[in-house]
Amino acid sequence: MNISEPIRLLLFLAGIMAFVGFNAAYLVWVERKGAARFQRRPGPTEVGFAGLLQPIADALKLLSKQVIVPPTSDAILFRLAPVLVMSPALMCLAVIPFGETLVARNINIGLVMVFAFGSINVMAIMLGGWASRNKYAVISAARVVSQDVAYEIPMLLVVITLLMVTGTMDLNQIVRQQAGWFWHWNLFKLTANPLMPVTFVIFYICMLAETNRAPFDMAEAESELVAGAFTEYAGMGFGVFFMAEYANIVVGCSVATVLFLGGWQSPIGVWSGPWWFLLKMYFLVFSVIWIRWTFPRTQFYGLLNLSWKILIPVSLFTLVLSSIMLKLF
Amino acid sequence: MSIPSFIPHEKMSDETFVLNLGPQHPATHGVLRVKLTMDGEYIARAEPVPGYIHRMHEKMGENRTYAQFLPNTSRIDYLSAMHYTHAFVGAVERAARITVPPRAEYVRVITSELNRISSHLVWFGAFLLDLGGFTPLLYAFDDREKILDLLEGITGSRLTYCYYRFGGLYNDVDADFLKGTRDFTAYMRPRLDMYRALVTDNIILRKRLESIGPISAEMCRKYGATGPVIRGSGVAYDVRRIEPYSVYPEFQFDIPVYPEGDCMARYLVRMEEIVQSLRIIDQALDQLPEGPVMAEKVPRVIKLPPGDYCYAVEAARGRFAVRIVSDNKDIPYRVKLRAPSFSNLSLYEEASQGMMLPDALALMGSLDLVIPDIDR
Amino acid sequence: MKSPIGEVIRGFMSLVTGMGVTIRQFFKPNVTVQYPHASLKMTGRYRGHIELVRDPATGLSLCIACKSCEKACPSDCIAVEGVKRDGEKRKSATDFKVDFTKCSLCGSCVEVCPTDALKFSRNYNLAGTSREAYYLDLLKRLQTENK
Amino acid sequence: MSVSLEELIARLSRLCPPEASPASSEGPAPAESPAAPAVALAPAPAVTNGCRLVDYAAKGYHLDAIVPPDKVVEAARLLDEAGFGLDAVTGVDWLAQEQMEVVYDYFHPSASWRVAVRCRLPRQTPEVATISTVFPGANWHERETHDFFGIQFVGHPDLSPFLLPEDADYHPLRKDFVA
Repeated sequence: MNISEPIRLLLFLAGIMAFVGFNAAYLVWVERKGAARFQRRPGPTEVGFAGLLQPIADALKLLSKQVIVPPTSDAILFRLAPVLVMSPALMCLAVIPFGETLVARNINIGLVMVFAFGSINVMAIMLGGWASRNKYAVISAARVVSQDVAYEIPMLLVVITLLMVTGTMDLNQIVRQQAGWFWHWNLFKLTANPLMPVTFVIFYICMLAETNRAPFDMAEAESELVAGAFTEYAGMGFGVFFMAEYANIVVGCSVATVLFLGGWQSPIGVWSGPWWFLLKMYFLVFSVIWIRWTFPRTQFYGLLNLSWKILIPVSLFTLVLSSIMLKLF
Repeated sequence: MSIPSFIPHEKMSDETFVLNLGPQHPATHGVLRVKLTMDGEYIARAEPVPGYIHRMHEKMGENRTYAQFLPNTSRIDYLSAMHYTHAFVGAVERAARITVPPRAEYVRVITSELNRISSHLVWFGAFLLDLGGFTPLLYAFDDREKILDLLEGITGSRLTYCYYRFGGLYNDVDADFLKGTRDFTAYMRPRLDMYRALVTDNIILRKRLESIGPISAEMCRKYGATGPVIRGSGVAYDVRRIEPYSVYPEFQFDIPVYPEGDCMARYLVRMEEIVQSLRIIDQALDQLPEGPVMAEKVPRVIKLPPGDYCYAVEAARGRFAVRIVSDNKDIPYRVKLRAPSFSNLSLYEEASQGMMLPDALALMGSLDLVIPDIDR
Repeated sequence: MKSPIGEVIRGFMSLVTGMGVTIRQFFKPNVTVQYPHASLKMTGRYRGHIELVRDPATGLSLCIACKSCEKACPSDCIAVEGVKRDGEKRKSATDFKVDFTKCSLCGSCVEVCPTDALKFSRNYNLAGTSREAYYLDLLKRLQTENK
Repeated sequence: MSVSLEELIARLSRLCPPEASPASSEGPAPAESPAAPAVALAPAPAVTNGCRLVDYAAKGYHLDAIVPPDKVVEAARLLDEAGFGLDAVTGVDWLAQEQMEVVYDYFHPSASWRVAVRCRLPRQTPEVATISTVFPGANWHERETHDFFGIQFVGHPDLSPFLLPEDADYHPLRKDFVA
């Protein structure tokens, strides 16, 4: 293509922003429709065909509401938190390869970048909870931090296991390695590490925990902490947090797709392209929704115990196993 | 070293803060306020503050005739209205020495047990909601809707039935109801298997409920906690067995008892009670006699002989007792309503000490509180 | 049986079972009815607010203004007035008002009525902007029904 | 039941020695007199201390013990030892007799026995010792009874309004209460 690099980059960034915005809005619709189907209801039907305009109506409603900043809160941090929560999702998507050439900025340490920025949204939720100066919000903020610390470790251990298999941090390179039929995906590379499906499950669980999704939605936990860190937020402040949750799910599922499910590679060896990436990613997103509407919430200490007592030992084991396999073969 | 689910009171720090749970909070199912003194996420003291929807039913009872007070009884615990009406009607019948025709008694049992199932289903859904599971609520409401349709068909009302009368029933059941109830019991059993697969066996739920919120049999006795709470603590106390009323002695049913005393035990007791209620309904439908549903000699204006009269029933939440003191007028001198939720909640302060907030809410959910029942 | 690995695997399988239950429900038809577009059939004994029964012969009310309902009402929301017109054996109602804001739909009035002059209406979707909208004048409602 | 019923009656009877006329007409079967003409202003039967068996089918409880106010805690302790649980505490205002009655209902978790213990207090100074030291569950019931009747439970940890608004200084179930 003959477009100069800066313009290409700008176009891609605009595209990513649109992609994130669209996803955040319409995943709410998907979630509501999905939840409704699991519960055998029709879900939103009134605004537009099959309720398709519902997210827009909701956004307009939220925008038209007053943004209330509680007088006792830390006004600057309180306003900063919603901004901060959205940005990491955008940053991460900049390095995700949607297709072979469809990537905003392919850098050779893309994986590091994703995980570096991936944790910022947790900080934003903590800030929001802390700045609200509400007891429920502060409890939620404390929960978010300990949850994040606990789940970052097994997640990174799993990623290191994977890195041993791939040998590169370039995301596009990782996808290219998984070309061919679906048994070439990292998920099924049993010759490199027979526990590869287990690492995927651990990664998936950690992703759920990092994005504060049920059954690990300790931060929001509406039946315990009302709305947790978001209790004091009104109008679009709350709306941004809400959208960020979905944006982060998209990021998490994208990373999982790239790392384990072969990214834009076709499972049958031909017709590879971005559509495969989207298909796989949205399947993962659907499974996230599916899980949310099936399980009750875990206990807070149960969640930490799961991480420290099961996930970290298992991921350490896979790491050791992986290195032994690497040495032997 | 794992994070403890419980900190004994001696080990609490002095740096506590007060957290007002309610009167408007998603987990209190109504307007109950719990004043929590917290050490971090651990509860140092939980002090329930009821009374936000106190309506003084007992004073209303002193101001109106027995028949006029009857609609009130359905509105104390709106989820098990049948049982409450049964207790009041039973007390008046006991005092006025009215014999209820057998068909009416059988229908009372059928409707009471249907009401018990619907109440347990609401509890099941709401309890899962407390634990963060949404979907079971909708499934439970789907089933409950079938019961409400059945009961609406004969009583004309969906929640505050007011179906029993002194000496019998408001009106007879029809063939549609009998067939619908048969279909319902056949439909409900596979649904319970589904609940088992979806909820009961779920590892997350088990981890959340097992050995959480233990209540000993001794504590139940000292606080007067009854119903599924005391049965979840290993005591087979059921008013239907221990002070048999109506035609309950005619039926074969088990009293589910779990000795653990934790939230899971109370959960399992209620799920098992649904099965037993279905059993009772099936038997009652098989044995349902023909005949009138209203006693013949019921005076138009009821005047009870002087004295006091008690009548207790096993409501969905435990023992509900009515004590009427009469002074030979057509209005009661005093009506005392002994509400099970009141006693069940009174042990909360002791039972919840040292627990973490989510567990304390699981404990509160497992007590199955109906706030109007506490406040009356 | 109680090995930790076995427990983890069993726990994981219980989660998969749960997801199997919900996905089966996912493909089943809806159980809800979209209310304004469709509504359920009312049951025969539904207890709405009360309504006067029309005498098919005369088109008038059967009420004899005996005030039994007024006395039976626990909420004190019925007010009946009646006169004995010339040439008639019984009184007839001149005024029958129900304060529906106080009514608890218990149905005592319908039960005590000696002439079966009262019935329950099927009117369930009530909404109004003022309290006065629910001070129902049943005689007037009967007349408008006649027209 | 750890104590036999005869034993329980004997022990309860020791707490409430019948005062003047042990063989009063109310003694053997108080429920058997529904035809008693209610001409007197005081409709309740004349109160005599004592512990008697009553007909369950007619009254809904088995044992009726009327004890002097100072023996209430002792009765509670006795029933606690016998394995009873606290059902409810409530009051009745006998305006015509210038008395307040406190009723303690007990149930037994494994035997079919219901016991009502009651005592009469002077209406001007209704004071009785709390039994929340024996049954912690009595705490709430006594608070409620204090709310509704203004009965003072001496030794109770907290008698602030419970179901009534927190600034309530009235007692709505008293017969002379006007809203």
